Amino acid sequence: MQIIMQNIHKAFGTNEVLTGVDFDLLEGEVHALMGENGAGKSTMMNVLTGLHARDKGTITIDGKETYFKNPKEAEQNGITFIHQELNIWPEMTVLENLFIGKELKNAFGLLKMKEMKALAKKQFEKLSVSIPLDKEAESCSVGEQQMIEIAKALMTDAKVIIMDEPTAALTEREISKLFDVITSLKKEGVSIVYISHRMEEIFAICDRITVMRDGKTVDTKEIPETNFDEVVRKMVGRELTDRFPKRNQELGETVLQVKGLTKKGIFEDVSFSVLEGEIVGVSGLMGAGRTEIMRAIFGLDAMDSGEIWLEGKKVIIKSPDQAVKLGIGFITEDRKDEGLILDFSISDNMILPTLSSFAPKGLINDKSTKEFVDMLIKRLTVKTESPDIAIGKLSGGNQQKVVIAKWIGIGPKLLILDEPTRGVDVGAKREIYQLMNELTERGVAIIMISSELPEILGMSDRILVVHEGKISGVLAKEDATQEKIMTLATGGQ
Amino acid sequence: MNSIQSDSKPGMKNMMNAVTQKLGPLLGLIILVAIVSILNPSFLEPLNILNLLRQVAINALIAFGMTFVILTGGIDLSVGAILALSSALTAGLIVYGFDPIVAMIIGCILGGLMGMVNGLFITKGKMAPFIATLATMTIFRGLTLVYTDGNPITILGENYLFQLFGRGYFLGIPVPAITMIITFAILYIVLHKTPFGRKTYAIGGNEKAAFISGIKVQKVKVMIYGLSGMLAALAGAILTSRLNSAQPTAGTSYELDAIAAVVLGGTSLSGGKGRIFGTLIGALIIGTLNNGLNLLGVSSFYQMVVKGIVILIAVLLDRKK
Amino acid sequence: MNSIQSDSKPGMKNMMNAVTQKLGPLLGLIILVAIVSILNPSFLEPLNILNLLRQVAINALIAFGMTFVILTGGIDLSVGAILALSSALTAGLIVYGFDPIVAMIIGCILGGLMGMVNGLFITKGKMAPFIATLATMTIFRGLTLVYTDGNPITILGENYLFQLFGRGYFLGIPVPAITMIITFAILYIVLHKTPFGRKTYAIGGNEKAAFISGIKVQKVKVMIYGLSGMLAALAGAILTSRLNSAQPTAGTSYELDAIAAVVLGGTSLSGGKGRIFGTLIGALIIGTLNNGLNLLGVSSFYQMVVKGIVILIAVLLDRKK
Amino acid sequence: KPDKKESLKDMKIGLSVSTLNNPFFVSLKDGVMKEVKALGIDVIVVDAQNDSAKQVNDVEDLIQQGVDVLLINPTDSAAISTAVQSANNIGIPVITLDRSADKGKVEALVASDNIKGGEMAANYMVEKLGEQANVAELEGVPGASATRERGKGFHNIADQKLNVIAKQAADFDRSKGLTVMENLLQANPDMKAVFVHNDEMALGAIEAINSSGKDIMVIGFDGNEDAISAIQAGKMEATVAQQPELIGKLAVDAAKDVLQGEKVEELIAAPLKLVTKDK
Ligand SMILES: Nc1ncnc2c1ncn2[C@@H]1O[C@H](COP(=O)(O)OP(=O)(O)OP(=O)(O)O)[C@@H](O)[C@H]1O
Ligand SMILES: Nc1ncnc2c1ncn2[C@@H]1O[C@H](COP(=O)(O)OP(=O)(O)OP(=O)(O)O)[C@@H](O)[C@H]1O
Ligand SMILES: O[C@@H]1[C@H](O)[C@H](O)CO[C@H]1O
Ligand SMILES: [Mg+2]
Ligand SMILES: [Mg+2]
Repeated sequence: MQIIMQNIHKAFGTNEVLTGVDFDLLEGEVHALMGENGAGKSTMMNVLTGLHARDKGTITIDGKETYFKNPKEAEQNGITFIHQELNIWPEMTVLENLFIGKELKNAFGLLKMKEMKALAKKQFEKLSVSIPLDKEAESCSVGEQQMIEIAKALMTDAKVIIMDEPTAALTEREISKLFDVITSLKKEGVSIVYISHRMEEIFAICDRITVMRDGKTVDTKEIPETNFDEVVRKMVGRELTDRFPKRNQELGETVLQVKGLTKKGIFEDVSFSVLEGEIVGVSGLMGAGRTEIMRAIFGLDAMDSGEIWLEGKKVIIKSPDQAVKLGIGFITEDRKDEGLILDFSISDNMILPTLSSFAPKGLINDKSTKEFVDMLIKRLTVKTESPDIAIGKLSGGNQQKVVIAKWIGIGPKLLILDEPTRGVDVGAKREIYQLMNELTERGVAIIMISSELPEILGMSDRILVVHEGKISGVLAKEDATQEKIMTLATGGQ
Repeated sequence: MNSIQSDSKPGMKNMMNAVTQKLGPLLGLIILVAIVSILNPSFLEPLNILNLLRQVAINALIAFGMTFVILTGGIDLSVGAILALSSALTAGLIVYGFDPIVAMIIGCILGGLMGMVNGLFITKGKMAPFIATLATMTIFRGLTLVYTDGNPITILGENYLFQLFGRGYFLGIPVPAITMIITFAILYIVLHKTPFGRKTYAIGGNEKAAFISGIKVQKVKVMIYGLSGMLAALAGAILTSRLNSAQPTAGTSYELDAIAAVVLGGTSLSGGKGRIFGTLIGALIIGTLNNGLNLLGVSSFYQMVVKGIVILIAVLLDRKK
Repeated sequence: MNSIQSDSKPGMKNMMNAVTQKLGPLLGLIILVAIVSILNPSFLEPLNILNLLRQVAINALIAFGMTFVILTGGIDLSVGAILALSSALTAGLIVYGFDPIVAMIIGCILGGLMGMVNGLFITKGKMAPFIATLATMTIFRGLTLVYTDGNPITILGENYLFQLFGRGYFLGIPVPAITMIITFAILYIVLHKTPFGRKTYAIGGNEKAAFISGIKVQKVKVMIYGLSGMLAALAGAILTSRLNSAQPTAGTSYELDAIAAVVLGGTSLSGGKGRIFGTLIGALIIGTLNNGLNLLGVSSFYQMVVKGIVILIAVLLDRKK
Repeated sequence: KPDKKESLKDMKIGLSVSTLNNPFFVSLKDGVMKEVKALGIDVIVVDAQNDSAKQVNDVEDLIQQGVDVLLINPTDSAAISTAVQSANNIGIPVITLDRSADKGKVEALVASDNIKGGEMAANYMVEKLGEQANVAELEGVPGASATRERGKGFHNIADQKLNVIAKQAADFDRSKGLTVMENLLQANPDMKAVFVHNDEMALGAIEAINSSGKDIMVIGFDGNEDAISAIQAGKMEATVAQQPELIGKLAVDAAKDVLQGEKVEELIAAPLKLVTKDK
């Protein structure tokens, strides 16, 4: 199948998101679509598949102008979209999820369970996925859920598959499995639109690349004819120097020390410490238990045993408000679900953990609030016209900066960052790294969970590797390599 | 990788959960029946059980429709008013000279249409189900009163089939109970064995994703509210036959009993999770309470207190499992 | 990047939205008042306006509490029953010999405690607010009937202050209206100017995020349900004084009127979005409807239909803006 | 304060009814309407839908419209007092129908004697079944004055001469009458008769008794059309018939007299009569 999209325009109300995008897809190619957060990549694909109607422009499929009315119609015509946000029903089984909206039924209108099971099994085998079909989707890890989505898409006999950040939640292993699948799909003549913020992947798997900026196409090139720096320059519109900014490392006293943290079946005997000004990276496979450990430290989940020491004093943290009082901040991995109140303004989100300090006499002081918020917006270079704009309107990277700002506001001793750059574009990523560095220079201790090995290697002073809920190794910055981390993460084979 | 290892345990846990989810309400019912029959053995007499089934039928039918609605994450406060309006219209048709059975069928269709009106406000009008059906509840009730001028409609004649429908027996079983069981069987299949049922769950679980997955969310919702209205009208037909008249105030606050039955049956008010079998059990629990407390001579004031407490306990236990 | 470009215009749109959000319900009220007073000029007579304010006070007070509850994404169906129970207990204390004002204060505290019981079931018991308060509604109503034995409690004596509270005038304004306005002023400040108010919105906007930000979600919720209960009891005290008796069936279905007022005022049932000023307007709209339709001699049956339609239209317009 | 009205043409009556969801009150209203039409008087009707608080508001709204006289059918005798007092304050005369007002000045109460009606039912049972027969009672809306008074009258006699083995509330509602009766039958197989506080409930109870195949004497209250035909068909034993239309008519007549400055009786009783198959 061959698709040509020309001069596509799309506005949401007065917000002009696409202002003349050109994009074309050849049969059997893997075409990367890159651009900063909010550049309009997802919107472009939503226009193609009929979720949004275009305002202007033409779409030609195999030489014929074609406009789909809804995603279902697109799918029936061989175009499948694996969305950036997972479309998973947590309470349904894996099998039910696989067939939602396209169940097989017999002449009486009843479900054909056997056939559906057999089909699902076959598909899972192809992907070498081994999730039981009657498992509830909510007890699957994010990575498993992503694989379910991919399997679902592959079952439609698609001729075009759009993958919107498919690897954001996948481990290296799962990613390499996905790449195998992509390669074999390509051989069958299937075309793939591949949207990702991970540069390595683009160069590893794609044939061509289109870069978008501010709702326009900047350039389309064959992959061998371009390089990392050029792509970044085109995306950001300016030169971006080193990817991981340098920092003067100066470590101080121990801020956090945990001993023997245990929660049955999730993690066991976890002990480590973090120093003033130190960034401790936490690596591991999907579902290794990294998030769970941090949630327990922050008082979000109960644990069975273990001690937490903060600045040499033993503390008991039973709920987040206690953690906040002790000067701990937690930037969760799911920004929209746990980090932000999307309808709230930037300002209201930022002051949330420090509310009472703005109301010494009971009433919130608008002036001091404004000063505080303006200061944070400036310091974190949040791109917004006004602090009173609803945060849901900002791009992903800017949203993430507001989450960080919120925690900087409490004057933290310890910041826990769980996948701080997930789904964030290169430009914003670098600014977040810069910010982490500034914080450590002021003596803040940082724990950073990340599934991106380059990030772990580039940013951490020390690296903890978690395997099945246990710390399987600690690596100093100097000794760490991708291979060593992967070995520890998979249990040391 | 990891998935393989972590399976064995969650698998077991899942199964246990599934068992308690399925059996939790049933267990509650059994305990309740045991208590009542120890205190008053006449509860278990076949005649009383049949009695109870007949009494339960009306609430159960409404609650079946409510189950679909709640599974989509909605709520339908208008069922009691739809029951009354469709019942009044049915009776009006009978008085006008229609064959009672034909009138009943028309009544059910009208009930279905009223439900679809709800569905349209909720989907096309993007209104919260609570407020849309609160408004139509008031409107339908008002229309009933306007139509009947506040008086019951009587003189429904002596049509045998019509009288059978609410009062009769078939093979010794009250006809309303049979209607309830047949309806249950059909809806069980619809909910658990057809794409329509899957879509119902999918909408409740994640509406946006359902839409993106090509489910015609609006159409399905309108049909579900229509189903709810139609079942309320069916319940109304039973009531009309039983009372041999259409009462303008019939069905007042039936929506609350139906919702209670659904929730007692383990269906979550936030949608996407639950089973219609549970609703049947939930309706039986409420019926047993009403019937049992009466048999035990508990004053109606204390009955309210006991019913409230039972709902609290049942839901709390359900949370803990 | 993108945000800068797109801001200027949405900024305007935001402002427009904010204006219609603030003025939408008010506009609705003005139109309604205009229509009614054209049809019957006596509506605008000062005496009738004062009359209307007094009539609105009870619903408005309950609706203020309901606003907080709904802003957190919850609902409180038990307010009518709390009103009745606290009113009965207050009357009981007066009959027992307590000073009526002291009894009233105790009644409000008891109402607050009943509300906190709701809050505990919802937070500690992890129950859906709808079902928890549905159960306590039944329980509180049952307890009222048990306590009063179904009879109104009368002979509340001739305490001047107590009688003033529901029936009196202060500077020519009915005391219930004054109570309503003072309460409104206090709650307005609490909701819009204090951390507590911000937390209320935050919980409704995203409960998980609020919790992770260190807000004591459970504590805030329990306080909010307590507030709702206390305001219901305060409304109950006014009613007790107005009716010079505690009626066991008082407050039946008041929860629905209160919810309607909140929604008419533009507060979203899904929480996090809305304003207490809107609720005041919403209560006035309902009050104007009740009073106006009476003045226009519309029969009570048609009144129900009209009220339902007005709610539908108002909410639909609100959606479209 | 309204002036004394010579001509009926300028007279405006306000009628506040407790509820129009019950045929009894609909007849009562109809009685009022017929009489005002005959006399050429203007009338405004409001319906409190059984809510005492709404009724107080309704009465205020009537006063606002400048009615010359108020006919009030209270939802509750205690709760209506303040409304009566506010009418008194402005000088608008009040007449209550069917139920009394505890406080305030009322020109007249037009009603049946509910206590006496309860007694009539009990006496009839004693007469038919002999002393100490097992009987049950289906009560109306808890707390309503009709419930209280009918119960009181019934027990005045029954507590001595009958054996009341069960009582339950069925809220004056036909469908509740049906289910509550079913349960009472199950719990009390040896019941001989039941006194039901109104005909609506009695008609529900009859359906329950019919399907149980038992033979139980049902005595209702009100004298509804449906009930009378049930009695004629032999499905129901008797009813204590009230005359709601007459109550309405008598109230209008009294109102007219009051406005024309004539004296009226404080208690105007609408006669009750026991209706059975024979009479
Ligand atoms: N349904 C919508 N209504 C209003 N605005 C929208 C809608 N969908 C997207 N937008 C806006 O359109 C812009 C482009 O969004 P889009 O999701 O296409 O970006 P993207 O390039 O996919 O970014 P990311 O890398 O963060 O996924 C953003 O400013 C976003 O806020
Ligand atoms: N809601 C849940 N229900 C059941 N099991 C869960 C749930 N959440 C997490 N788990 C399980 O707990 C374990 C640890 O998960 P956790 O999210 O802490 O892993 P992680 O290392 O942070 O990985 P990720 O990269 O996915 O965040 C996994 O086995 C996961 O499947
Ligand atoms: O007298 C009336 C009727 O009996 C009616 O059925 C119920 O309310 C009473 O007050
Ligand atoms: Mg995107
Ligand atoms: Mg994690």
